Amino acid sequence: MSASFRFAVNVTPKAGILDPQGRAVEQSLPHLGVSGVSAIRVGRRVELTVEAANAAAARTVVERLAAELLSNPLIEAFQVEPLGAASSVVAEVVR
Amino acid sequence: MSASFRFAVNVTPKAGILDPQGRAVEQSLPHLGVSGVSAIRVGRRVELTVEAANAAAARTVVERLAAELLSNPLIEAFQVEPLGAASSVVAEVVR
Amino acid sequence: MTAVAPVGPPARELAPLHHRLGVTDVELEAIGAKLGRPPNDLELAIFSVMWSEHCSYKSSRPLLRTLPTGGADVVAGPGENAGVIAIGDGLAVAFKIESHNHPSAVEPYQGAATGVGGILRDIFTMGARPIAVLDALRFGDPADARTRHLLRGIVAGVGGYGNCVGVPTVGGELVFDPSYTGNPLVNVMAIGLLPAGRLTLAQAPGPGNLAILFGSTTGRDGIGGASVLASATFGEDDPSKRPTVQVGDPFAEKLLIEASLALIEARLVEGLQDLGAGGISCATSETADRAGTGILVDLDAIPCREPGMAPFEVMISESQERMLAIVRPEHEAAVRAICGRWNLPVATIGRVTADGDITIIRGGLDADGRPSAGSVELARIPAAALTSEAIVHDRVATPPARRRAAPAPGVPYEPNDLLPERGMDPGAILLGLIGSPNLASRRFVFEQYDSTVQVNTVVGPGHGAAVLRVKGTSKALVATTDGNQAVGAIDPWLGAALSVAEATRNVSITGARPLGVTNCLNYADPTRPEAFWQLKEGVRGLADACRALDIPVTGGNVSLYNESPAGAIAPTPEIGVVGLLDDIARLVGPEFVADGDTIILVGETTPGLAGSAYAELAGVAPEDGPPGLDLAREAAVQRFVREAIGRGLVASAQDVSAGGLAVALAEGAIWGDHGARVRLLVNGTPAVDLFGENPSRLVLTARPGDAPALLDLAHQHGLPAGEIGSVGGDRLVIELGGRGAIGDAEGRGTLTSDALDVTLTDVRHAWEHGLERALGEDRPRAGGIA
Amino acid sequence: MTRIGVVIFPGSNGDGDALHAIELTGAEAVPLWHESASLDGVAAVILPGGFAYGDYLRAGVIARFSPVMRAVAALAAEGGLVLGICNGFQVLAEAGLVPGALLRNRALRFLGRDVLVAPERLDTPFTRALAGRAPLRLPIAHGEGCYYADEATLDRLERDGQVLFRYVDPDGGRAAPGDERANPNGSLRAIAGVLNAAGNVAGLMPHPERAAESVLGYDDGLAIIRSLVEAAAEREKTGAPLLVGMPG
Ligand SMILES: Nc1ncnc2c1ncn2[C@@H]1O[C@H](COP(=O)(O)OP(=O)(O)O)[C@@H](O)[C@H]1O
Ligand SMILES: [Mg+2]
Repeated sequence: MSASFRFAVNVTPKAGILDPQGRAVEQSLPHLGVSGVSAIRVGRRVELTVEAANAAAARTVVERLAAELLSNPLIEAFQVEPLGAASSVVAEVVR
Repeated sequence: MSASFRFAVNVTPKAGILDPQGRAVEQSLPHLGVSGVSAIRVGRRVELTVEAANAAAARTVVERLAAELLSNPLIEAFQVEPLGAASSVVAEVVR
Repeated sequence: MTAVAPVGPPARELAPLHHRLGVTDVELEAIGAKLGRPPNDLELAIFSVMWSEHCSYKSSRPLLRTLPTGGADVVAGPGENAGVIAIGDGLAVAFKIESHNHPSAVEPYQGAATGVGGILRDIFTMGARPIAVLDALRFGDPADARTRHLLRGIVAGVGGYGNCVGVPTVGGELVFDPSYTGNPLVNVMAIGLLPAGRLTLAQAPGPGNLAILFGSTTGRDGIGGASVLASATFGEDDPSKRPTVQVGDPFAEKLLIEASLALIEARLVEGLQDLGAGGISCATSETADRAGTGILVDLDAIPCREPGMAPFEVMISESQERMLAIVRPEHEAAVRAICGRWNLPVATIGRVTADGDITIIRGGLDADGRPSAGSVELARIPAAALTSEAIVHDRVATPPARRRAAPAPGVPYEPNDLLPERGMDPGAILLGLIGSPNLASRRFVFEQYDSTVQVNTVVGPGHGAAVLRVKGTSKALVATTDGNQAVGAIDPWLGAALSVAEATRNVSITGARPLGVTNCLNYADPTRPEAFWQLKEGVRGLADACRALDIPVTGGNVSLYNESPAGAIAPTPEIGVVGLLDDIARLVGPEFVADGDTIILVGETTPGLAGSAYAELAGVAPEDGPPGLDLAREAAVQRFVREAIGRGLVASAQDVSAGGLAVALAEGAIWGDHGARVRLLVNGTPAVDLFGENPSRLVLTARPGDAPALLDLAHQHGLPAGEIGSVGGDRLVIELGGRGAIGDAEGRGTLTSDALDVTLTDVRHAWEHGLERALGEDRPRAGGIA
Repeated sequence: MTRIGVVIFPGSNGDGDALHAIELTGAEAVPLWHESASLDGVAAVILPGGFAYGDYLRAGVIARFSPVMRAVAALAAEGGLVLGICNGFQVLAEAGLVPGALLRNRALRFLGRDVLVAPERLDTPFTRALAGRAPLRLPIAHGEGCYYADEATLDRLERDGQVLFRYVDPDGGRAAPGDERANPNGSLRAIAGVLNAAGNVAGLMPHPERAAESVLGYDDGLAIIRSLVEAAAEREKTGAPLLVGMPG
């Protein structure tokens, strides 16, 4: 028997790595009349559904994907976030 | 008096919008020997620090940035996630 | 098998469904007449898309019939996905231009990206491998934040798609004009090359053959792109669930190109059609109608991206990166294998039939390709009713009340004291002009494009027409796009004719022979008599110019309703031309080549500054008009320059166009890194001689020893021509002599300077930085990352 | 005739150009399909430019998992020659076959233009035919070409002679930090190409295969391809693993 688990993997540039996107956003803030916003880092968020026997098994798959595919350890850090089955945005079927 | 609040903005392709990245990642999984993973959606994650009088005021700023600058409302949905000051991965300040 | 079933619950709104779908009462009646009964809702939805302006050309079709389309080498002309012309060596070139104006106004990146994707499909559908893209872009004021946002997104979108699929973007246009505020124009031209015998047509012959859909799956995106369906609430669905924006997937397109060409190469398809506006409805009805057949479509067989899509959604979805192939049953396995190799979803969605109808069922086909027992017929429409026999409207054309006629060529000019150049330093005007957003270097834009992939680019974007060598031959293709909204706004006939003259001239001055014209007719709301008059005049100008220059129109596209709350666009027929240079070793460029070369001006300077870049910068006298165009003269100029280049008499060749003679000389100097010293005899006003844009003029340079022969040849062609100076030094100096320059003007107490004198460094600086400065890209910029 | 392979990933678009350039050197060009586990006995492999798998997620990352990459890694391990150009460089970096990573261009825009580069060494299989040619004019066409490695790695690369090419200014000097004209993607230490530690695998952001015919306006790049072909032919003749002597 198996069940579906939904996760997000958040990938962010590592400390010290140049983040030109973050800087570009920061530079555009004055044009928007926004102040007091800083330390902007732009990364990736990947949401996915895993079919597995249990939550722990599912998480193992996600951790592996995150480490090997979704992030590059030289430049990026990642963090896995369980979303539960309820997430509606993602329940569509993609063939 | 003001304080610092850290947030993440998670931006994902809207339901029904084609997500070519998610599809390509999904197609590559067999090469990794991974199965049982589906409904992959690839989005953006932006982390930022806001200086504001209180958490509610800070959130207002983030919501506005998310809607006007960080996402494209025609094709993307966003969600604001308070990170608090404790979040370690994101607490770095890179200028 | 049951009878036609109603689709969806009855509408709740008061307005009848057909109105909400943008179908008029007259059109509804015509639909009923075609069907012999009232349409059901699904049929009505299909008609609404297929009878939209975009798919049916219901306003423009009678006009397009007046265009000259014949030519000895034309292999395919209008009516096919792209024009095709034989170029010898067993090869043919396919090319077409298309607009994506409205989608780009809504979502600039994706709108432009999917525009590139769409025009590329038109090319490889014919069996041609796409080898180049040109993008003609038009915007409002570059200082405007909205313009900058649109430009940034559109340029990134063109690049994002073209770069990824590996087709170089080698040319195009970038024009700023207030009339495009709120309604930018994104016209993209694509060129492909095919072995002459491999031409593939978009047809569905052979009842019993399979209709196979391959490429991306069908989603809810883009529904409404071809009609007002998006804004109409249709049936019970929540329309907000249907994104009107289509997202392009250039990676999928790249796979689609390779798979489609592999299918054609293996001779596995009887016909091939890309899916664009109108989606499956359009692809099935057009291919069937062309072959005089019908197609039976099983909705259940169509791979959908989302569950629960309504039949109308599936039938009119404009999901990108899809193709329809017509395949003999015995080839099905081989077709599936090729699609599988490229990892593309593939599905047999129906059969070609002999009944001439597009029939849509649900419930599957049996082994013989007939509807299975228990299947339901949802719609049945004669294919011809959707395409070749679609409704045509007889629109009313009325010229605007006050309209100034263009002066005829050769009309004597009266010097006009109201012209504002009096008292200005012409050198400063030149720097202003050449650094202006419409004339400055476009490098900021084209650097975002891959212009060298495929290793054919001999001349990429930046200096005149693009030149692509044809591998395995000594030949080259030369391509350009041109439009002229400034004159078109004053005289739409002249604007169109000038655009054809300039585009073909830009090809001829490389030494190449123009092969054919493709055109994108960007106009306003055709139900307004004045806008329809502009369209009618534009098509007349296009036809007249093509006839005079003896060049066929091989295809094009019509984009109407280009209006925004800020107003209608200036009429903008965008002209794309492809030419053939037989010997690439004979290619001539616009840049000055060597110190000491003689500079020759061919043609005659005539008055009329209205519509010029100078007029935009300096203003223009109210009674002035645009310059005249003598098409016979234009043809002679082009014949002459091709012959001169063919004889090896020309070192560099540039035409006089935007910015006039001074800008043409400055460009030759900047690009060649050689200055020049020129002396002009001014008869009327210096502004006309320096900055006037009257057509049919060339600036040629030649080795001093070749100059006499070149002048002789010009005279043999009946063309005025004379030496005006020589190449050399590190300045551009244009001395002004004659009555108009000093005598009369000084006599009247004005301060006209008697020479234009600028350093090459200054003029190059102005040219190189003007665009970035105008767009604010020389500073940290505003704008998101979305 | 020496056979040089060019890998075709889904989304590669420089494969044809690389095959064409190899043919210009007189060698035999062999297309290699990404799903193939064998390299068909070729003497050297080029990973071409393009957008393998659309460059979705991160440039080069998905392609790295293709079956053919196992064979490429095996060839590299036994001293065979591998050259990654542009997207091919990104694939090699993602696969860990060359050091470092390629980040988005600092301007956050795709950039297609000509650059000047100079080889740091002329004694490698990729630069041996370049004597007297520096600086070379080559086109770039990429959105993610900013070479990155941490400081310690950069120091080590310089010490061990693993920097293959650098962006240079018109005078031939290394592009100064912040000189966007000379070093358009903002690569650290102006690095345009690197070698692996053994010296038999190279990654290069500019496109030598597009600068291989005078009719297109330049041919400096052909000398890089010719270097590879000559070195591969030599290796075939001697049968020995070709490892250049790295200094230090
Ligand atoms: N302005 C025009 N001049 C000549 N032919 C045109 C023009 N506009 C459209 N056509 C022709 O009409 C046919 C239909 O055009 P279009 O709907 O844009 O084709 P597609 O569906 O392949 O994109 C094409 O063959 C096209 O070349
Ligand atoms: Mg088409």
